[in-house]
Amino acid sequence: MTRMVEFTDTEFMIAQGARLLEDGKTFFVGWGIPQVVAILGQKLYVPNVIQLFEFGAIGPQSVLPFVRGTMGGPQNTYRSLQWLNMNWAFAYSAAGYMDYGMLGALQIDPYGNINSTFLGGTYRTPKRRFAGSGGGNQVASHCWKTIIVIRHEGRRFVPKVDFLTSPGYLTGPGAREKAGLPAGTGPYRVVTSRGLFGFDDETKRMTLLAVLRGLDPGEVV
Amino acid sequence: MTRMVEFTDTEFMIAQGARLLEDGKTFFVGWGIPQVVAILGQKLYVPNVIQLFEFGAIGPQSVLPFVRGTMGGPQNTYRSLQWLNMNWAFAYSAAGYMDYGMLGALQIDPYGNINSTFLGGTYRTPKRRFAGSGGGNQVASHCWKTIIVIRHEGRRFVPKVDFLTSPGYLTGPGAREKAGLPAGTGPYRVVTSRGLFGFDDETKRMTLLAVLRGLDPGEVV
Amino acid sequence: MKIRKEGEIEYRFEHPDDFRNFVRDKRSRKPEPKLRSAKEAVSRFVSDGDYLVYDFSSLTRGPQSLIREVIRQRRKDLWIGAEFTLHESALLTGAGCVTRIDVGFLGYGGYIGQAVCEGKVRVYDWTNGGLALRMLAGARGVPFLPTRDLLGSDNMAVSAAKVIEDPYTGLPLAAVPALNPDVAFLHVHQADIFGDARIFGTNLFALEAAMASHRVIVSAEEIVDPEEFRKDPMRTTIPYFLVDAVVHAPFGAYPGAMPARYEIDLPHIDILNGIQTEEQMQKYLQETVYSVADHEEFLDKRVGAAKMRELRGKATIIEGYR
Amino acid sequence: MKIRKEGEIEYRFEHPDDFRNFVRDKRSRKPEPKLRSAKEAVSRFVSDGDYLVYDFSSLTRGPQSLIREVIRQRRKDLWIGAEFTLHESALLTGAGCVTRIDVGFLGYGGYIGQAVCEGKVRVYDWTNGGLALRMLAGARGVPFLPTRDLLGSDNMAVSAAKVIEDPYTGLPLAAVPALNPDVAFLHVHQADIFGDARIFGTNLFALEAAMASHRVIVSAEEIVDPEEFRKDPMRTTIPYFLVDAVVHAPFGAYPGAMPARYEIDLPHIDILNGIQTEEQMQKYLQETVYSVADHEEFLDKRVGAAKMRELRGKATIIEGYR
Repeated sequence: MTRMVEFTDTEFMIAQGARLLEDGKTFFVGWGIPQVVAILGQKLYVPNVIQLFEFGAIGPQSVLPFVRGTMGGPQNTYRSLQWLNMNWAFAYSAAGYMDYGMLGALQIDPYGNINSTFLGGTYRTPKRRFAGSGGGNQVASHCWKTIIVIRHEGRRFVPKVDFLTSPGYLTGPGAREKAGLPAGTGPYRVVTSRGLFGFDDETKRMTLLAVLRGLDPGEVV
Repeated sequence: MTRMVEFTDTEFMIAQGARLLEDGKTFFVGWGIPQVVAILGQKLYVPNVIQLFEFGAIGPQSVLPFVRGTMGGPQNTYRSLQWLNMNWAFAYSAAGYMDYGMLGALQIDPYGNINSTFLGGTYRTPKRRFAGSGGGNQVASHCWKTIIVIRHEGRRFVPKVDFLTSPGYLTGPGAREKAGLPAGTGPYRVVTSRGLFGFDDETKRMTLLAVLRGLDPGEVV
Repeated sequence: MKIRKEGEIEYRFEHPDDFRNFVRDKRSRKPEPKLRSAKEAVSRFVSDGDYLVYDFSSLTRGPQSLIREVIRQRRKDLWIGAEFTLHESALLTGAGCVTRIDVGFLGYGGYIGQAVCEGKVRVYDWTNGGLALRMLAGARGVPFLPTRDLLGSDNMAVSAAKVIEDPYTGLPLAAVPALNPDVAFLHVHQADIFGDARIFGTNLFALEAAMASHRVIVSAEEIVDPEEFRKDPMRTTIPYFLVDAVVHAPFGAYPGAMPARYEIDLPHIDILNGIQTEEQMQKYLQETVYSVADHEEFLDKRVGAAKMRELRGKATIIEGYR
Repeated sequence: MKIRKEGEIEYRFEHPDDFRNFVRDKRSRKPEPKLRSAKEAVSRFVSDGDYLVYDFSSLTRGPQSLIREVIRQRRKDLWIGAEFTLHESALLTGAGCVTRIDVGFLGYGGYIGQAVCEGKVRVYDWTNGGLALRMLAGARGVPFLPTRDLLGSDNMAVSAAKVIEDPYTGLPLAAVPALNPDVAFLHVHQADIFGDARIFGTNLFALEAAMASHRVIVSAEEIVDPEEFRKDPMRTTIPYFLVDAVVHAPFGAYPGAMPARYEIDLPHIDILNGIQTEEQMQKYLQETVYSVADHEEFLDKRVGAAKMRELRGKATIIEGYR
């Protein structure tokens, strides 16, 4: 007999994200769910992953309890290799030392462009205002492969984001390089509560890689 | 009766330089004789002077014996307020925090332009090659008032330096600003083994301020 | 003139020579006692219309007691630049102190989001990396610094960042203008009466902000002997000649955490997160700021010895914070 | 192609994307034991024609044992970038290892000056600030950084620094190109077998050089437990994933000083300062480098336990170096 375990959408996303971490690699971890993914991943699968946080913690081994919403507290600064500041943290990513970046998002478009700034209305008079980039723009610009963790809701997958906070492939193949962003970088995976997406090498558009068991692709795309 | 004390030209320069230090001000100290001047001045006249060295020592209180030719050893790093690195040291001066800079020189012209790179011949095939700028170019560019300590020998006072290592007033009034150097900076005093020179506010050319007692101006200019 | 306009966009910018002149003429290098009450420090060094920056956040090592003092003194028309402006922006907006915010990361709770939507406060998105780099430019005395991010994003369009061409490769680069704030708040673990200061753990841009700002107010959990700094120069975060006032502020980061000193007060943070309406905001400000004379009375009457003991006890991660 | 020519001027420059690709493909992030002999480390990571940088000088905390090993292995056509290249440049030139030197501060003694005059070695004057900024650009992944010095000086004419116009003020600024050396030598107080390293006291551009270089060799006075670093992250100068080899080298800075460990050997320095002729140079190299197999034999046969004891005893300034 098999044992049934219930899980929430968020828990599923976190578990999926944690499985994407590659041991012995460097991860630039964004605020929120990515922090939880990184902690879970390091504890379950990838002890030698080097986490990096924009507030200057290089290679911490975060401890629980992790206080929701905090960043830079002793828990996720614990046992770092090095404590620095933000300009140094982004130097590591800008110079190419960060293999992966992991970010949450409000909206995402087919090219993996992320909005975390506002929804609806205009920049000056938005319907709803959110946190904005934080360091997400730098993470998405500098890291070799960016993993985006986002709830699977139709309104979050849009043809065009209301505000392009952090760059995906912009308008398509070659657009990042043309804009001056570091060559060979860009979105790698999109982890949702229902499935896993990648990006087509040719078109740079999002493609479905896997769906949550029990769902059929039609319910995901 | 008065007691006779003999002194060398160098000792006289050092003593003169030490008297120019202003207490409660910041001094960016160059390599060589300026280091000795700073140590003497702090011990004799200006306990609250803040010395800064390009190797990252902020506000040290150097101790003797001072090892000739060394820079960055424990002696002139001792009891600093802060230990940093070179990029930070030059940030202090670039942002305007260094009131005075003190430098040695091989050659100086009437506008206080300094050569410490080579004498004779060309840059590629010099007759004699010396240390070059070190951090002297930054000190002369950033500090509000630059004090130059130089032996009083005719071949050192020239109409045109063989190589402009560290900027004085360049070609005259307004030239520093035109070149993009921080406004309101420039050479302030030239201390030699025979006299003390300043710079004319109008012409920006060197002018004699005082001579060693016992000499007449003719022997100095 | 320290505020520039480019169409819709306003940004703080000062010619590097103007900032240098201020540093030469108005910043003392003398080791003078600078211990002040928060009231004196804020009234003397924070004026209406000032551009204010601070290091870290309302959750971690933020200068919360100084921010409450700014609210208490009802400063107006402040412009804040903050990598992480969490509850600070909400409280300062609710108190009518702030009209413009450069971010960074804008949070939390419904109140500040609503205020932005209603146009009560204008936000300019520079991103965290952009603000950190602007501060570094201000500290290095250069009018701009280049970077390989911001490019291709809408943050370029809503900030005054510009695309320039690299003279060596022809690559497009983003240039961000130097930032030289009127005043910086830094809450630190230890300071002496002259202003030498130590932060344990990471910081966002503490030294950059101290060098780049016209005035610097340090609030410290602990006041130590100046000799301590000269004995251990590697641990000095800020030397005294960058500091204008030192405020002794135990629990100065409350309700946030001070690493290795006390933990975050989560129930209090939940109250802050819950603030949605003007009424809730004014009630909170009345209780925690207006109704107490100063930080000492706040700790005494609104926090209490038992709570402080509890939070100190929860700060069990000490390793490395020294 | 990492060497650019502009008329008379040659300079080391690598497109930031090329350096990033190297960092992605060739630099391991895994915590692997990297303890090597100087012989292994130099033979594996230093090739003829390489661009080499090192932190500090032959008088203070310079990687002298590694430089002697480079001479022993008779590397050719090296290009060195050094803020303070004191006796190193003379010895490397005398040994025929170096053809180009970016300075900085070139010294000392008659030998190197003569070598420059005779065209044995080409010098490019970038100034100390210019080299430090080039290294910072290399570490920050930007192709250039701007500065308000070099301007108006002849250093602009003999280096590849360029005048650019600031997009915010129109000010002329000097731009210096990023520097991404092939290899960096760092002599440190403590390291672990993975490469985590600590320098006590000031440094010139240790972290910049470690981030900006393709390969990094750390030589350490002392090898410590890796746990030491995680217990005290504020004291880490270089994290292990920036380091390719760790060499245990007690007295590795000899004849220079290692702050708080041993003092400079002045009689030996006077011998170095006295080297004027080719004959004197070759005699010195024979005695101190070629005639000994490695650093251990050098210390044993050419320095001796008594001298080392004496120099350790002279290092009386300990305060702050921890």
